[in-house]
Amino acid sequence: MLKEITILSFGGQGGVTAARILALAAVKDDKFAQAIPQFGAERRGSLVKSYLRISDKEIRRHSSIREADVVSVFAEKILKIVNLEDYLKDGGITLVNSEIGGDYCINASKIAIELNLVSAGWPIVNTAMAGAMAKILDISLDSLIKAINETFHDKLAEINSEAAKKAYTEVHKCNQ
Amino acid sequence: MLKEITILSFGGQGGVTAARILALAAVKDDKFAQAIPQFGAERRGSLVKSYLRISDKEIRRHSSIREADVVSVFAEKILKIVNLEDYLKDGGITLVNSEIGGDYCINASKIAIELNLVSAGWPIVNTAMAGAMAKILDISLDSLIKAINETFHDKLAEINSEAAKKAYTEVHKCNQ
Amino acid sequence: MKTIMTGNQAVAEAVKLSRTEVIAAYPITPQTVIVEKLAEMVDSGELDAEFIRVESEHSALASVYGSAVAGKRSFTATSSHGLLYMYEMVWWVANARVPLVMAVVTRTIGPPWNIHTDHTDILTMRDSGWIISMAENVQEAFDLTLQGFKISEELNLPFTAGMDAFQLSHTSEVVEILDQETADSFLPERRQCYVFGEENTTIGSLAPNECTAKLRKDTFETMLKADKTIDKVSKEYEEITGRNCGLIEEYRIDDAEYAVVMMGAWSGDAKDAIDELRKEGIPIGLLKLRYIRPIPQKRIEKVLEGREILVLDRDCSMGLGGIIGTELKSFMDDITNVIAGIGGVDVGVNELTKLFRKFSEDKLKDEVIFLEVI
Amino acid sequence: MKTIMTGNQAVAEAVKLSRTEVIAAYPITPQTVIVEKLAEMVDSGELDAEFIRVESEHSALASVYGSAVAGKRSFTATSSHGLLYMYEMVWWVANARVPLVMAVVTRTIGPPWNIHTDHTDILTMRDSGWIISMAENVQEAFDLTLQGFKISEELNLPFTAGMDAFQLSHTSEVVEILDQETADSFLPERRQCYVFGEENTTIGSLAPNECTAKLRKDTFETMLKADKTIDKVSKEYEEITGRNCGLIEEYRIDDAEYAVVMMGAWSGDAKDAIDELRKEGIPIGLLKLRYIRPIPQKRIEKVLEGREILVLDRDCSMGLGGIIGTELKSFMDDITNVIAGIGGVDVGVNELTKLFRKFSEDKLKDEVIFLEVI
Amino acid sequence: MQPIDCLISTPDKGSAGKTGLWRTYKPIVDEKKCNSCMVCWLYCPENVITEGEKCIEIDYEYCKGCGICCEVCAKKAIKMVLEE
Amino acid sequence: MQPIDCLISTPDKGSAGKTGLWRTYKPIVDEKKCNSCMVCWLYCPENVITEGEKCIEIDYEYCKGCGICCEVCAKKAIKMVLEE
Amino acid sequence: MKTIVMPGNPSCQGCPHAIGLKALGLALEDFVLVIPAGCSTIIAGIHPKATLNVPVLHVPFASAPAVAAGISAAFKRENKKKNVVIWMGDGGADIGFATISGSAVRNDDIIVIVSDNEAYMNTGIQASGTTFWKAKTTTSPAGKREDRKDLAAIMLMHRVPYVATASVGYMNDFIKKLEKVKSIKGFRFIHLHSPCPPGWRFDSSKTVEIARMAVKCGAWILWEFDGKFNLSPASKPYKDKNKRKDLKDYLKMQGRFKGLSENEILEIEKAIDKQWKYIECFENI
Amino acid sequence: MKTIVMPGNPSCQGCPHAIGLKALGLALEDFVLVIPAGCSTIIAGIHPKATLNVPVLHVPFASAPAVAAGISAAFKRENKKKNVVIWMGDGGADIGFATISGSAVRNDDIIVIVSDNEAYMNTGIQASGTTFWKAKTTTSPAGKREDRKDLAAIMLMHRVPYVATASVGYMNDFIKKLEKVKSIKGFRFIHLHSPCPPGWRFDSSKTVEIARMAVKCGAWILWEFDGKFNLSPASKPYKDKNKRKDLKDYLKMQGRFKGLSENEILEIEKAIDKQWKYIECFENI
Ligand SMILES: Cc1ncc(C[n+]2csc(CCOP(=O)(O)OP(=O)(O)O)c2C)c(N)n1
Ligand SMILES: Cc1ncc(C[n+]2csc(CCOP(=O)(O)OP(=O)(O)O)c2C)c(N)n1
Ligand code: SF4
Ligand code: SF4
Ligand code: SF4
Ligand code: SF4
Repeated sequence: MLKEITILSFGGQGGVTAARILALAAVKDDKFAQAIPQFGAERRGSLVKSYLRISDKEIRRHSSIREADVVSVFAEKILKIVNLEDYLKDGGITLVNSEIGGDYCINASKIAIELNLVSAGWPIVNTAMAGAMAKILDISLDSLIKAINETFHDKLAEINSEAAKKAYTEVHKCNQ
Repeated sequence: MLKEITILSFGGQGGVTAARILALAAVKDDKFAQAIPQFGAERRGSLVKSYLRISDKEIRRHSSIREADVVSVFAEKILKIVNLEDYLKDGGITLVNSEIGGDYCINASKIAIELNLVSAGWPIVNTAMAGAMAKILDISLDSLIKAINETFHDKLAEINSEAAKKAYTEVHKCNQ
Repeated sequence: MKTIMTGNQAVAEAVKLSRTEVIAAYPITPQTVIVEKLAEMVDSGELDAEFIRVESEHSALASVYGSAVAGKRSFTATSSHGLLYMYEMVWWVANARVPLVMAVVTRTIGPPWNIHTDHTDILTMRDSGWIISMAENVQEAFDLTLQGFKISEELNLPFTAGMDAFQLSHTSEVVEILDQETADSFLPERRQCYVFGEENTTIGSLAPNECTAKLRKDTFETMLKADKTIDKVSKEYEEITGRNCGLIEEYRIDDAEYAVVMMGAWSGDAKDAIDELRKEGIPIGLLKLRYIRPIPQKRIEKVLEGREILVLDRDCSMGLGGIIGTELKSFMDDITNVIAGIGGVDVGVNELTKLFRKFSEDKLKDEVIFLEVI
Repeated sequence: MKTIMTGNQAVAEAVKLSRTEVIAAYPITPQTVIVEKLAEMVDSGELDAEFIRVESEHSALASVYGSAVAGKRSFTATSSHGLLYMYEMVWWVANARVPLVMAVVTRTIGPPWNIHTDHTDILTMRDSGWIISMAENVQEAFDLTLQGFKISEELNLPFTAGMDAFQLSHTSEVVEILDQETADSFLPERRQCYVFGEENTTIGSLAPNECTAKLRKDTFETMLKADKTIDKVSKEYEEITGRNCGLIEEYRIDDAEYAVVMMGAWSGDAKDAIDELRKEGIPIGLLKLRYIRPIPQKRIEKVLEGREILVLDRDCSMGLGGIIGTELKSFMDDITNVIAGIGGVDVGVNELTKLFRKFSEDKLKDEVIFLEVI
Repeated sequence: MQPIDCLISTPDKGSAGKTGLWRTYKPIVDEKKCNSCMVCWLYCPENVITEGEKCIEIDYEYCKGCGICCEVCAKKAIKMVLEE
Repeated sequence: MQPIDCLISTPDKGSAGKTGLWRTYKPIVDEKKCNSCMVCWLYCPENVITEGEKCIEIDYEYCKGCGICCEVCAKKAIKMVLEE
Repeated sequence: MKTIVMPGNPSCQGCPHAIGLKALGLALEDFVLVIPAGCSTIIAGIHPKATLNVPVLHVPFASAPAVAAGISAAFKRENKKKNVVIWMGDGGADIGFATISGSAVRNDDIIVIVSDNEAYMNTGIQASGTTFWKAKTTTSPAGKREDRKDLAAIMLMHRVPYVATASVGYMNDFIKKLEKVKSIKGFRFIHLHSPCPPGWRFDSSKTVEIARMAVKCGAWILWEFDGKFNLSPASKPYKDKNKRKDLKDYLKMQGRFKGLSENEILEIEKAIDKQWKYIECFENI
Repeated sequence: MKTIVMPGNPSCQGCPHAIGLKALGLALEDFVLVIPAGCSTIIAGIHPKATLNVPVLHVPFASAPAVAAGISAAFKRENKKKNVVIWMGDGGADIGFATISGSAVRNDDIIVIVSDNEAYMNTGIQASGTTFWKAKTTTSPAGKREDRKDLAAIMLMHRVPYVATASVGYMNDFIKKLEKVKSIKGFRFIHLHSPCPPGWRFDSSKTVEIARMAVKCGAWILWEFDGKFNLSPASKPYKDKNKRKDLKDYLKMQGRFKGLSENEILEIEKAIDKQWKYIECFENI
């Protein structure tokens, strides 16, 4: 079964990395996976879409995802500028970096700031969001941690694993 | 009737200009004409082939002349390095800048030196040779002089006309 | 005025008569004389224009892109390696829909270094949206350059006037030059679809993908309809000069069983060869392409219908065939395609007569044939 | 080793495994990561090679031309404007018969500025004598790059590994990377037909026209026979890896009434679309081109024979048609040619399903169709 | 719209959207400290600072929160506070 | 010959043919004046001067007659005379 | 006075180009802009909106001075007094250096501004000719080994009417230079120092501070040649090496210099001293 | 000592390139030559014969330093000690200036020789950046108006290990410089003055004389920078303007200066004086 996920983030938040880490984790779970960054030419700070596909069969398509099974939103503010339904399949679900809002939510910014995952003023929420998404997408925490450890090194790997773990356990259904 | 003429000269002798002047003169005689320089990439001093076509009909072809009706040789020395027959049609005729040799001959170098048509040590024999060729090719002296006057200016036009005239009258059959 | 002139000189004359305002070019054999001639005209005041002595071909086309986009009639010229060196600008100018004229003197690409004609260089432009013409003789080089400005400005597409190295560029031939008044009556004031510098707008910004697609589609369709514009302009020109410079020329093809298709200077030799063969009673004729873009498919099909076809290419696409041959095959069947004259190898009346005779004897197999020499 | 990797990373890996000795490249989105990755590998000692940080693409290809002609396995990579900027060198390297490998990440040519995929850029190389391949996915980008060195060195022709901007270059996918030992067993020591610097000879001198013609003919014929070399090399590779990377790929075409021909990353979407339509009972299949040069005419003809044919081009030749479409039409009849996805316009499974369905309902007219969006 | 219009863009605010959304920190002006010397105006990369009645004003719809104004202000009249 | 050999040239005299034919003037050495200082050898563009038994020798098969040797010779040992 | 930069454009937070571009509107009156590929391509806005309220022409990477020469020729035909201004990055000056040099030699009537963020930022921080000594970029991951290309000095040797350096940290100086330059005829060149937050890895609020620091530690020298060579007032004090701020402080502020050894810092210091030596020599021109 | 130039090659009579090329063989030991488009393309011989008895690679016009960098990298892989030498014209230095500059910035291990005949001769005497003030060429029929590009000074500002000027009129000086240069590592640049008989319009016997005259009237200055800047002995006397030969004599010898007005000659003189002023300033580096 092919699952298609769209990540909405601001540049610098690490949406692309999150997709990549999750794809790698899925592979470690013996699935096929694909992470596509939708690069606009915008500079840092603007809205970035990243796509993630996970399947038990080879993934052959390379186009962008227009209607996702899951939309993952890396900043609450994004909700103000986009209409999530435009990105979502009927019956698709949303995950938002927030205390409230979305079908699922997780305060990834808080996790990031607590762990001092901040760069140029931005909390880097990618691993926390990845943790939350892994849970929703049935990716094993174990594989996710491995993927994070292959992506980051030393101290950074540790903190990011920490962030992912935290989010993995803390992500919850939202009742808006 | 199409007449095809090949001029063999050393770079700097003015073979290309001679062909052009003759073509212009032929046009003034109400004929069609074409002058093609066969530029090799050689620098000054090496053998240059120039082609001249004269006809009473439009000349459409643009290839080089392989077997000419007339071969005009600008320096006697050229005879040492080429076999004129390679350039000549059966029954074609030759004109050589020399006292002897060729079907026709003219001492164009002498004329040039006499008139001080010398550049960087070389006698510039183009107009003298043009004069001789005009005679052979049935181009009117009048048109030739006009053509020379359109090609050169002032004093230079005068001397070159002089050279042409001289050669026009002096060119003669050779008895080798 | 009837005189003799080389192709390079004739092109320079046409540029002058077009009241070109900005010229930028970089020398390369065999195009150099065009540049020199124009530099001289500007220097002497014979031509009231700016001459920009650039340091490369990329800059040559870039400079006239600048002057043309800012509203001035502009011209450049190049050849072979020069064309390849400005290749990025070739695409840019077409995509920007800026009218201007460039002469391309066709020359072989190295290595080995070789300054003689073949058509592979100019054909590298064929996808890009340039109008591409190719002269048979000096007169056509003159005529096409002059018409080029009008066609380019009506279509908002850049225009190339192609001619063979040496065979035209350096060959002095009889040519009839317009006087300035006649030229003026033919060529109106410059127009173009937008002019840079007049408004506070930005030209060429990053745009959504659909914008690019829309623009390309428009160019594609403009090119498809460009035959009409060329018909119109060449008719206007014919009215003034009596000379037709339309998309194609037919030579003794009406009753021909065998048809040869080719372009450029050697078409003249082909005509002589055809006359030879006609004398022998062989029913052969020529379809000369004066334009490669637009390529008037319908018209070509109509002319060639029911005849045996030989396309003679002085160019090649490695591993596929002659470029013109391939393009014609894409809309017609049973074409024999011969590649010859590559690297400037001399192909004259004799060789063509031989080749055409073989063709008329059905001795050329229906395939691509690459000849080192004929 | 199975992992995930972007196309750019995979190419860099292949270059490393090929024991490339000299790399020169200039950054351009979307190729940049290849350059960065290789710079990093060289800097860290992971790859024992020289990295030349050139100041332009013309110099990038010039530098690897220098190192390759002097006997070293060499690599560069570029895209779009970069490819156009090095265009002179593209021809030079092919005419010089120097084996080397270049990755081309296909990207739209401006203006407007646009960094997304279409295939017009890489197709500007098609006449020049380069072997041109085009990957469908990251795995193929890896496989083709690695095989490229072997093919190039056997044929003495430069090799391009093409892949779509972003869709492959930046997409992380599952890919199987060879270990060094296996790579070594596949790829022998470099060989080439001449090496510069060993003898007191001069390479590329001005030569008589016939020399150029002879050389071009040889390249033409080498390209015509190149399919055999690619067959051989891809078979050797298959024996080691189990993966076939031959000239073409057939997908559900055996019993297809309708056949689609295309190349590049969207072929994957086409496969999914075909599966959809097959479910509906529509007998449709795909012929994917992995190579554009050489183009295996006979094989394509054989596969497509008797089927309705749609060639889908992500590129165009202005005023003529899709480039692949035109080439196929030159040796086959009754082809419908659709141009789409220009400027990176997103074309996915849905759009292709729609288009293919229309095709199978015979609702596409037998002409060239230029679609802004599907 | 003519296809050619795709080549032409017109000056307008928000070519990158509402860039105020990019902010992590928000510049807050202290009217008491600001003497309208306009140094911040000179250096603000986004050009969102204008001379106001009492002191400078910031267009928060587009201010990206870079913090340069805060850094260049000799009077320390601008503070960067975390966005909600 | 392989086609590829067309790309490769081998050093040899007379790549432009017998360039002695280009001469209008011919350099003639005066053995009495020449002291074999070899300055002419240094500057001869054609590289046709060698050290001979008594004085320098010129390879007339290729000497183009440029006259540089004559000009650079401090001893005025070389004269340029018009070719036959 | 016109600030040509529209709010809400795609530049990064704290972008030096955006600061520098503002100076153009403030100093020049009637002008058009030519922009080759680079961050500024994007900063200039995404269709259909434009960022800059002047005529702007996007052009290929290496082509800007040649295109500008053409525009300038076109304006000359109409006696238009508009200044043709190029705004390019240091990358554009690498690939396009023949074009710049050719234009300088022709003495084209244009203004060339190289806004130098010391790397190719638009493609993601690759080393350029002007990349600072030892700076880490993606193509110099262990730090740049080569010398820093002194663009302005090289242009000075082209003997054009005007060459200057400037800095986004000294807007008034930059504006003054632009004001002077606008009425000079011929080829005018300004090398603008433009610290880039993501590229140099510092916080977006520090752009101006870092630019000033570069001047204060002598790493960036402000000068002007308008027939006569002069150190600009802001740089004058630092001719005296003792007055310069500690180079280390400048380096420490930037991620790209992380992990420099003492030795490497010393090497940089020497390179800077050498640069000053050249300046001294220019003062005699 | 090896003279690499074979008799009977296609150079013009009195060709300066042919003289200059001889020096290479006499001074260098193990080397290869890279030649971009120009007269030397032809001088190097027409297939199947070659003029130069070393490995020679013909390359596109603008590409030489980049190709040489690649060759040098290849040699480095094998620890070959061969020098990679570029022999190019001033035209190659125009179109290829970005390539030269880029190579200098990388400090590629190559020797670049620009044999400057002050115009594009191979295509028939068009003006180049280095064309002498007021010289008539086919693209400057009324005499060149622009300044003469001082290539060597510009390369000096690239701060490479070695920059020098030389002249075919001073073969021993040129050979000495080459001998020094061959064991230096990195980017080395020699700007060689090469008077061309047909291009400058003088008799083929005068090549050397005119080259010397250029030095003696101060129009061409011989110098060397190998870490330290030095006037070469042959040019030293002419620092003193009074010692210089009359510029007019130099100009009069050449057809390209025919018809110069007194005023124009004065302008040239000023330009030469200015050039010397720069030299003085370099002496302080
Ligand atoms: C011919 C060509 N090569 C490469 C590129 C890709 N490219 C676009 S911008 C850029 C770097 C720009 O760097 P710089 O000029 O320093 O400007 P910045 O982005 O740093 O402001 C590059 C390499 C291109 N557009 N064209
Ligand atoms: C890209 C390109 N543009 C133009 C040419 C044509 N071309 C060949 S040599 C030459 C001039 C060479 O001048 P220079 O480098 O000064 O050498 P010289 O001939 O004077 O020795 C030119 C313009 C070319 N070969 N390639
Ligand atoms: S934070 Fe930045 S963008 Fe906002 S007002 Fe201050 S300087 Fe301008
Ligand atoms: S005349 Fe010229 S070519 Fe002959 S020997 Fe003297 S210098 Fe050499
Ligand atoms: S990368 Fe640097 S120069 Fe480029 S837009 Fe961002 S801040 Fe500006
Ligand atoms: S034109 Fe000048 S440089 Fe060129 S080959 Fe002749 S003499 Fe030598």
